Amino acid sequence: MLDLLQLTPPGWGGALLRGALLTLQIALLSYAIGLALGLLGAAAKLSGSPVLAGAGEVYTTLVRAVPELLLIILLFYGGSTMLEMALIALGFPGAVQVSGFAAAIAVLGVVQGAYQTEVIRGAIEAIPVGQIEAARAFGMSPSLRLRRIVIPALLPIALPGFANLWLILLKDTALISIVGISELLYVGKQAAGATRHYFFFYCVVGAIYLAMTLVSNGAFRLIERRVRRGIPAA
Amino acid sequence: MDFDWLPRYWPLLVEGFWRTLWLVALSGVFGFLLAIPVALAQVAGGRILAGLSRAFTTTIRGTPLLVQLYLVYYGLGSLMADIPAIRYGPLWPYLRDGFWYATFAFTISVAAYQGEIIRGGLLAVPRGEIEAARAFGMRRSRILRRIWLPRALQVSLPALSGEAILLLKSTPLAATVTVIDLFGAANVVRSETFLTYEPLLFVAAVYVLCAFVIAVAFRLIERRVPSRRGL
Amino acid sequence: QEPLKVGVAAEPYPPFSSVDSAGNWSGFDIEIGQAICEEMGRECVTTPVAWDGIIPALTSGKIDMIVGSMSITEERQKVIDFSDRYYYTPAAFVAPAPVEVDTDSADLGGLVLGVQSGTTSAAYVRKAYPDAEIKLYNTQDEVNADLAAGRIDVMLADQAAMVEYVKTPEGSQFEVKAVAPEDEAFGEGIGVGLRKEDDDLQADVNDAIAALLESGRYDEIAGQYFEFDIYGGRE
Amino acid sequence: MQQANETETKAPAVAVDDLHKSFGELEVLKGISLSARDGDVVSIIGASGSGKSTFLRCINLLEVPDRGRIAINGEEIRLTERRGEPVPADRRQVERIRTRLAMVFQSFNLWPHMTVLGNVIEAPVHVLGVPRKEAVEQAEELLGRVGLYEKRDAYPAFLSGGQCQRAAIARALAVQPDVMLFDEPTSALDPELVGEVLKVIQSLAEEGRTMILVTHEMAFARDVSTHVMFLHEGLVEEEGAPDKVFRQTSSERCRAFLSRASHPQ
Amino acid sequence: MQQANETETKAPAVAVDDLHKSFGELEVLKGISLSARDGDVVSIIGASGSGKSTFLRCINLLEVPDRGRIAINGEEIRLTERRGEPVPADRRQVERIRTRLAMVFQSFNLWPHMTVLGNVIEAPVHVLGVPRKEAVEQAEELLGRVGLYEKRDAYPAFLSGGQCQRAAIARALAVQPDVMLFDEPTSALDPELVGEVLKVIQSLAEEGRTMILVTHEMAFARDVSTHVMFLHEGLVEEEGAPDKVFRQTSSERCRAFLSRASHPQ
Ligand SMILES: Nc1ncnc2c1ncn2[C@@H]1O[C@H](COP(=O)(O)OP(=O)(O)OP(=O)(O)O)[C@@H](O)[C@H]1O
Ligand SMILES: Nc1ncnc2c1ncn2[C@@H]1O[C@H](COP(=O)(O)OP(=O)(O)OP(=O)(O)O)[C@@H](O)[C@H]1O
Ligand SMILES: [Mg+2]
Ligand SMILES: [Mg+2]
Repeated sequence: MLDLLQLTPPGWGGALLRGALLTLQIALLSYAIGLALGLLGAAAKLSGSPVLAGAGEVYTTLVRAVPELLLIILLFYGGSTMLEMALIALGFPGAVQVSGFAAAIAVLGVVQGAYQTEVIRGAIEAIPVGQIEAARAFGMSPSLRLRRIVIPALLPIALPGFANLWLILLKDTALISIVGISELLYVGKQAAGATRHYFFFYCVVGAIYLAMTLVSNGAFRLIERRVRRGIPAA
Repeated sequence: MDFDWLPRYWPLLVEGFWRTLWLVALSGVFGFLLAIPVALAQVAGGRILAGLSRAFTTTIRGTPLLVQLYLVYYGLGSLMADIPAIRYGPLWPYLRDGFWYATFAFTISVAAYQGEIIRGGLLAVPRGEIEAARAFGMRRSRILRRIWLPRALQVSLPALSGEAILLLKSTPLAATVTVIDLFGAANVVRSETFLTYEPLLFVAAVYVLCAFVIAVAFRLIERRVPSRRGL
Repeated sequence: QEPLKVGVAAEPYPPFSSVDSAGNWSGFDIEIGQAICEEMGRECVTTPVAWDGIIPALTSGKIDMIVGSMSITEERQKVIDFSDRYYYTPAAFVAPAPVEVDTDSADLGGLVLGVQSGTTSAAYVRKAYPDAEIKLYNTQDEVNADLAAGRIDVMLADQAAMVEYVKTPEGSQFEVKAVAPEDEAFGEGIGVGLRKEDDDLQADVNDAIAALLESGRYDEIAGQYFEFDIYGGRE
Repeated sequence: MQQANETETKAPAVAVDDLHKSFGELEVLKGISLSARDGDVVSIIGASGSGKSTFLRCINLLEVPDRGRIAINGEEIRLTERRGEPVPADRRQVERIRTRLAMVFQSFNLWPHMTVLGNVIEAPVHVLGVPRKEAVEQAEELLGRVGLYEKRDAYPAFLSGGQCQRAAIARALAVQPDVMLFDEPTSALDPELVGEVLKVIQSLAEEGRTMILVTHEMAFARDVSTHVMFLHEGLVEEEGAPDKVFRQTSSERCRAFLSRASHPQ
Repeated sequence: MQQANETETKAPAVAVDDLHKSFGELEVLKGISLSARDGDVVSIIGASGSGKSTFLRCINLLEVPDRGRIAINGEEIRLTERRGEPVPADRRQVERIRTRLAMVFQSFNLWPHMTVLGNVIEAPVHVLGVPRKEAVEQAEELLGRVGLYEKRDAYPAFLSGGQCQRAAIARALAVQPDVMLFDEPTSALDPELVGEVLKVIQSLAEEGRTMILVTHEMAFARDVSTHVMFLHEGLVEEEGAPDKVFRQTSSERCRAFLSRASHPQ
């Protein structure tokens, strides 16, 4: 059975590894987008301005609630049509293609951002308000405050949430197979379907995900240890 | 936009909706109840308990829910079918039903993800507050119930609301084990009518409503304790 | 001219389509698709698309035709056009040898029936057996697995695939109990899916299918995969 | 109380013997002993960082001492070692003993998810099993005494520093402990309130309760205590009746410390 | 500074006029004015909850006053209203002005993710742009002055109360502000250290810096200040030179407050 995993065809090892790599790429890119959006979202929600907070609320509720699959289909299929129509209306005829890769990253990133917003907001609210007041009292600007005080202080609280979201994202990349991207689970399903060894390939795919998880867990533990260095355990 | 199919498929959609609700409610509640000991074991348990709990959360969070469902249903479930005592026993009508396998898999998954968040919340409670409870001679279980856990949950609530919505949205995976939830019902509509967007938009609307209810419920719990905040 | 993008379901469906680890597609659908293209004198690339998104992929122009064992049904025709059929198989009920299947009662005699979701078989049983307990699966292999595990009592699937299945070691304990009657749910057979506005292409594809049948190329290809006449209904 | 029958003389309320405690390399307590009987008020004074809080926290085992004995009402707290760390041998014993102690923390440590009233009734209701209604009545009476009745439904985050400290004092008084441990209970209070707290402490002492308090206000220590202890670098440099310590100490260091104390006056 | 050329007399370092502030129903400040020139040391005394911290926090806009004017070195902080809430009109202006102020908080508010040294150099390096090396040198010198040099690499969670307070003082001194706001800067300090802080404050006043400090230690207020202000229920009940307030006040309430203050001695 193991020769099914040979790196060169007819073995599926190489295809699976390529799939895993693609999964990692997409996950990393959308995670970065998500983090940035999450910070912005949390800042908007906590800004005190009802307009910004309302926008943040709509963003988190709507985007978290709508199934990613629908978003991807809408953006990938509907989005390109609309873009095309818009361009034609503006006098730029010619086909526009939304690349599946870009659509996938955009959608996953935007969705991530919504979840990150709530994780970050929760963590910021858990920071004792005095620490932030102290920063303000020294004349720190909001961006400096964010960089030097808020982010370091929210990390210990937010890290488990960040780790969860990362792991969920890693596996959510599977959703984008609908736009024809051969990520890991997609390749695994193909291998299973083609060879009829469903069980075997599902276990292999599970093991690859687990391996990626173990590595990221290790990284997250290291970061956690570092950001908690000033905090005694309860 | 064409919604002519709606009356025809209404019963199927309603049935799917209830199944989604039950899945979310059962696995949400039991998963949460399991998540607490999972988190505690890592924060306050001995080495062995902490290690076990960590292995549990890593494995569950580290493998796709789809794969877990598949292994539980087609692996474990099929094994049981090979044992005549079970196959022809009184419990078989339940054991052959994918719903319970799905509930089981979702519960475990919730326990792992929420456990991780609660772990973070427990660690975020300032030590002094727990010391004050200790100084009054509170039992460990009581400190946990009255001080530590309420504070940890307070910190974790926004992240937990996200997990609850994620749970809601992961129920379609139950289709893997023949459970047709709301999304599955919409997929039936999709495959029978070949409408691409409308059924999805319909479920999306329902999901938005549910997510809104969840978000509001969490907000209300959060607001029970006023806090001063800044940025 | 731009090469045509021929869409196939990304989920393998042997023997109609399957993929090897290098990403090369093969199978009856694939070969027919290539043959049609050759016949039309056009260059083609096989483009796998998730079954879920295959129709929007066609309508939004990501692919130009679907050669993916797609049944010609009224519902689909509201959205896309089809060529003439290029094969036709009825659906068949399969159950363990001792099980009696009463295909005439609305609840199937209390049997639990399994079927792959999104297929014409699924549409048919939901209509024909409104009172029966029906379980929907993502793939046919899962239906097979659950039939073996005893969690369903009977399944309905494409006859062509089922005839092959009961010959395999795993399928040996089952037998084909009955063939489903003709029904509009099954449509008029399997055709090539095309955009509504591509009328010229539709005509070319129809000509190509006719030419393949005429020249015997069709039977050559079908012979590699099936022992019976997959085109069906030929005198 | 039981021990009273067994021994001729009643055991001291708090007896600490040769307490040692280090944090890593830093040896904070280098052998401290203390004995306080019912009704005693022991003040601990000393420079910042000399180990006063650590000593107080050792008495109710919030810090587990590396070496030494602690007995409350004659009952010795059993300690043991696990993986090189000192730990209490019997958690239940520690919990039981702590119900007879109460502590006011230097940083208050109020529970932010409860109102002031909630903070005060928490231990009576959930540790001692006092009926809620009774606990609330008693708590309101206490809050009135520290001038915080109006703020009973406020959450700690919205209180001033002195109000937090008074809430913490009320919380400690509410459990009617045999022994009270006060860590700078008047640091955030204005002079009027300091006088009030002084009165409370004196009335508690008259009821026979034992008090151990850390303070930087020498006048307060002199007025309130029956015994004063001057800590210096983890050792007891001087101790005795307030008069002795404040007027006729033989310790050079103690004299220097006290002379600075009276300098601004 | 620029304004100095424009007007004949130099503008006061801090000028507060008719400050009002409410929290919900509770009116905490009911119209408070204050004017302090370079080198002035203004002590604010008053009962717990009388609004001292709130007043101090209003000066650097941590609380935005509902009504009233605040000017630092003659530059008035522009306030406006948004949705019924008072807010600063120009965030940049507030930030710029804050760089010339420094504050020691009643609850210290050290940043727990930085060491003591990190806390002290944070603002100089990241707000004022002092080169890191220079900032460290200066910080170490300051930490030495408050007796915390040894603890420079410790995290705040592992410090004693007094050590935290000294770290907070050093952190405020490090930005070399024109105006210092001290909220009970000596509450957790032993008498020796109180004397040290007093010396520091006096030397800063001699350098021409302005200090506004809230304190409960009357002796400290008397010794250190050029001006004393007694707050009572959100109003200035009495103010003036220390001698006047402490010896010959005409206010009944002030006299009562001060008499309690000296009671324990
Ligand atoms: N954020 C807030 N929300 C509501 N009420 C507040 C808030 N901050 C302070 N208060 C209330 O305002 C009043 C004045 O508080 P402030 O902190 O100014 O008192 P203070 O004079 O500094 O007292 P102390 O000497 O105890 O520190 C108090 O009654 C307090 O409860
Ligand atoms: N958890 C800890 N880890 C490491 N060092 C600590 C810890 N707690 C206290 N220390 C150190 O132990 C010494 C004594 O601290 P302690 O809190 O007992 O002082 P203190 O006498 O109460 O001082 P203060 O009057 O300033 O409150 C200090 O140098 C402090 O830095
Ligand atoms: Mg202390
Ligand atoms: Mg104050």
